[in-house]
Amino acid sequence: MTKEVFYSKLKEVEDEVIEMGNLCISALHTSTEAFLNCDKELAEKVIKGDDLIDIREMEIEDKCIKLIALYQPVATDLRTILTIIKIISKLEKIGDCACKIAKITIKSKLDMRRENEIIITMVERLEEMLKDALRAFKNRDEKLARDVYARDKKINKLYEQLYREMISYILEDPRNITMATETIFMAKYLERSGDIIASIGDRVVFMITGERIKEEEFEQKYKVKEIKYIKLKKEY
Amino acid sequence: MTKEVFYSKLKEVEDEVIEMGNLCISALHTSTEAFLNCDKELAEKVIKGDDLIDIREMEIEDKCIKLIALYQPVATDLRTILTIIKIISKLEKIGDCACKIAKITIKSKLDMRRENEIIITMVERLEEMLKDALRAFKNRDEKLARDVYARDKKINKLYEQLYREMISYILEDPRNITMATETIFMAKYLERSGDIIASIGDRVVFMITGERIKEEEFEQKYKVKEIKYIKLKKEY
Amino acid sequence: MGEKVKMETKNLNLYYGDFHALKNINLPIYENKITALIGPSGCGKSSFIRCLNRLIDLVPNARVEGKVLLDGKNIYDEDVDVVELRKRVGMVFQKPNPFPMSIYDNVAFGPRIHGIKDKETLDKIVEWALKKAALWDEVKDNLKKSAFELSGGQQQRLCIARAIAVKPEVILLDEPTSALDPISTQKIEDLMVELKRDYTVVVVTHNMQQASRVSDYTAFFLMGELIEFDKTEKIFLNPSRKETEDYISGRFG
Amino acid sequence: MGEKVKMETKNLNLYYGDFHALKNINLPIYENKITALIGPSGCGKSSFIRCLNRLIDLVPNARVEGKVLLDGKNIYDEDVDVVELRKRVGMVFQKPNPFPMSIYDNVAFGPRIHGIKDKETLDKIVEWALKKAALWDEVKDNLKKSAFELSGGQQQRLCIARAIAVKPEVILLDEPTSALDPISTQKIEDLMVELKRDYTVVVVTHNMQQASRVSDYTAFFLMGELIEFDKTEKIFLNPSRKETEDYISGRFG
Repeated sequence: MTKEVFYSKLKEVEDEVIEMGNLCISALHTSTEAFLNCDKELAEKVIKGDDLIDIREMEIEDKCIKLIALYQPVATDLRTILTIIKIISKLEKIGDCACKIAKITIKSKLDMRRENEIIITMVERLEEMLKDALRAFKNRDEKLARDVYARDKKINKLYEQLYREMISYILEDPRNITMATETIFMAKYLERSGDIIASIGDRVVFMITGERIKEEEFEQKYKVKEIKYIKLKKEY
Repeated sequence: MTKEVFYSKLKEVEDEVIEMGNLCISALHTSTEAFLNCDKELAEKVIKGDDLIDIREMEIEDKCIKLIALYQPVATDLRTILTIIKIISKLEKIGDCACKIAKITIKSKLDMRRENEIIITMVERLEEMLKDALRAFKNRDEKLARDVYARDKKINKLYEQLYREMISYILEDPRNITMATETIFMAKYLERSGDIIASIGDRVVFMITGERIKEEEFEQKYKVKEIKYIKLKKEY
Repeated sequence: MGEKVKMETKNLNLYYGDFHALKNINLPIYENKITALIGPSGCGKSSFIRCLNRLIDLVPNARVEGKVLLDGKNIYDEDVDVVELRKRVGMVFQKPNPFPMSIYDNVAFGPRIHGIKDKETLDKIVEWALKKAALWDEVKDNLKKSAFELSGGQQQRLCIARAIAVKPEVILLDEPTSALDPISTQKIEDLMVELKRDYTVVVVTHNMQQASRVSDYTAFFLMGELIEFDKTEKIFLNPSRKETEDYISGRFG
Repeated sequence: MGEKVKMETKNLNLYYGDFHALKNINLPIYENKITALIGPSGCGKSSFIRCLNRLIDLVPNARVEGKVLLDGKNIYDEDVDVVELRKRVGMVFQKPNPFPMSIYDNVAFGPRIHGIKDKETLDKIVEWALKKAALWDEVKDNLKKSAFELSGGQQQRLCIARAIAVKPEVILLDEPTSALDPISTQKIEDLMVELKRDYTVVVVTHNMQQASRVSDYTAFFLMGELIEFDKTEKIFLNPSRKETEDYISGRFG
């Protein structure tokens, strides 16, 4: 029963994480829409919404800390809660990205942009990725979580493609500078969102197995155990 | 004695956090130096060093999880460990910023840049900020932590100043595009580092008092308790 | 803390002869909540709980000053019927103490004392109490068996059944699990959480995890003083007093 | 796990008459480490610890099969002197059980049995053992006082002093703190951590937090079987077996 209380509270928190994740999907989508349509009003909504995402993070985190302090979970239960704390801070950062995109829209002097296929593809893929990350978390689906992690590479590719396209616009006509740099900045935040979503995948794997994808990659790269910490140039 | 064992392990972890923080200071410094001098070799070192920062984060986090699972701390002890988990993930992100700056240097086709006072000022202030954040953490200095949090505004100002300067360079002579966009990108990562360091200050306050600066700000802004979660435009 | 106060002590002082065992305790006990009393040995928490149903009266040389209100009425007033009081405020002790009689008779004991003779009514009460105490399924076919044949954990649940058979309003538990293994302990903890739906529960515990897991409010006693009283989550996350922090963090001694 | 093995059971089986109480246990016990044995009541952990110094021989109908190696030598071999064995592998029980004699005589008891008569030597041993057991400062002025005048926690430390007075190599502790309050418990836990510098320690405990706090290795028993044995941090962070995870997470019962 006390254990049931714990699990029902944990379930509640998990549901709130999914909900927060959905707010982030919505924020990415809306901020991109606002950007492409130069819709400052819509962009303002994203910024208002971001405060709510931030508050959500604090609320969920407080609940997690309470669960640890009051029920002292171990093993998978503890990993789950620590994973949640990490995931919500990542979600909050996705919210920040959306917010920064919205700010670009608001500051911009442009009142229309040409349709941009790459941006649309990026944001669609990101929405899918984040939905899958949340699904992997909810269903403890290790395979899906690993898949989410792997998909980030495609987002990076899209960003590079977009970057080259924008530079070519500038070379074509310097009057494109504002449009191009804004688009690059905006896409940079999408690219960063991809990194963050990938790292959610990594975390979900950790929650399920106790091992991290990142760690595996490092081990392949370095045989971690043997590394001596080299100091960077300047000593402090 | 078992409590002493716990505290000595916690102390060890705290020392490792400081050490990891110093690696980040060094990474910011070195990546900026490499950028300004177009020194690709030095930039490569930053990227190699970043893997080590990432590994450090995982190692420290593992130790924190062990401390929670084995010693089931509550109250301040628990908050301290959870704060450490948060701080190291922030430090890791500062490492990422340095790394991204290094990548700009490596990809760049430029082999010299003109001296840039704003960049130098930014990185010096960031180094100070991060040192103070670590000191506040180590000495449980709430006042200093709040001060670190507040100083981020100045970094943001510097970034805006730089941005305007770069845009004026481009307008002056379109051949400055590469230099200017690279510099803006680079400075963007410095600006982001400032955000991250500020949030370390926020965390240290939370560790000491159990209250967050961010929360206070939200409460002033909204009277949190009364907020109803408005949904963003698109429903999922 | 907008809960309804079921009991409340007002400037409660307890003396054992010259020894000042409880110093000016002001503590509300909220209805349908679990209040945990924690603190090191000798801090006064066991003495305190014994003031709540005047069991302390049985201790030679004990002298109580101040008030203990139950639904606003001071239980130390002269017109209070102590037998009736102990029916309303029942108690379960550290070591299971079943009477040397059958399971059935243990549970029926209280109701009989309070005048219930009818076999059918008693049967119903016994079944109801054993069900509430989550013991019914394990003993329903052996109600005539001696209580001593039960395991320690079962005996403790029997004592809880016996306590609730008289339909008390408040149940006091004095370290109810300290003599039990973890599985029995968990059953008793589950039971406490279940019981608070109908009763107000006060539990003295040495086990900090138990306090954090089951209780809604926690009172920390030290050297006869109430150092801190607050919602359990506040106590375990961010206590106001350094002494509390030291105790719950295991930095005492 | 590159530690030195001090004791090791090989295909250890224990029967009480027809009842198969321990099933093919293969468990290493590492030198200068604390090994915690955990599991629900009746899982066999207390029986197991009693096989390690052949206390189990005293149980009627108990039959041991397999080997228990101490420094590689099977303690169930016919040429083993059981008195000598129990000197090397000492035991401390759940309830403090001091002998009805003075503090001094309690500690000197073992050395005297093993033939030490010289007063000065005995004095030294008593002081040394009481210091090791972190009791010296509290009793040094009252060594002639009856052991029963000590508090429960002090009695338990006295029992530990008595156990180490004969300079054993391995100390077995069977739920040494389950009868003690948190402060005494912490003293005993501190003592265990201190003792492993010189001794190999095996502790049976019901208290999962105790196992996680003090031990280096943890063995989880269930229904007479050794379900999982590993470093304590592995057991509490990422156990391999679902049964272990369920037990340490409190999802049993």
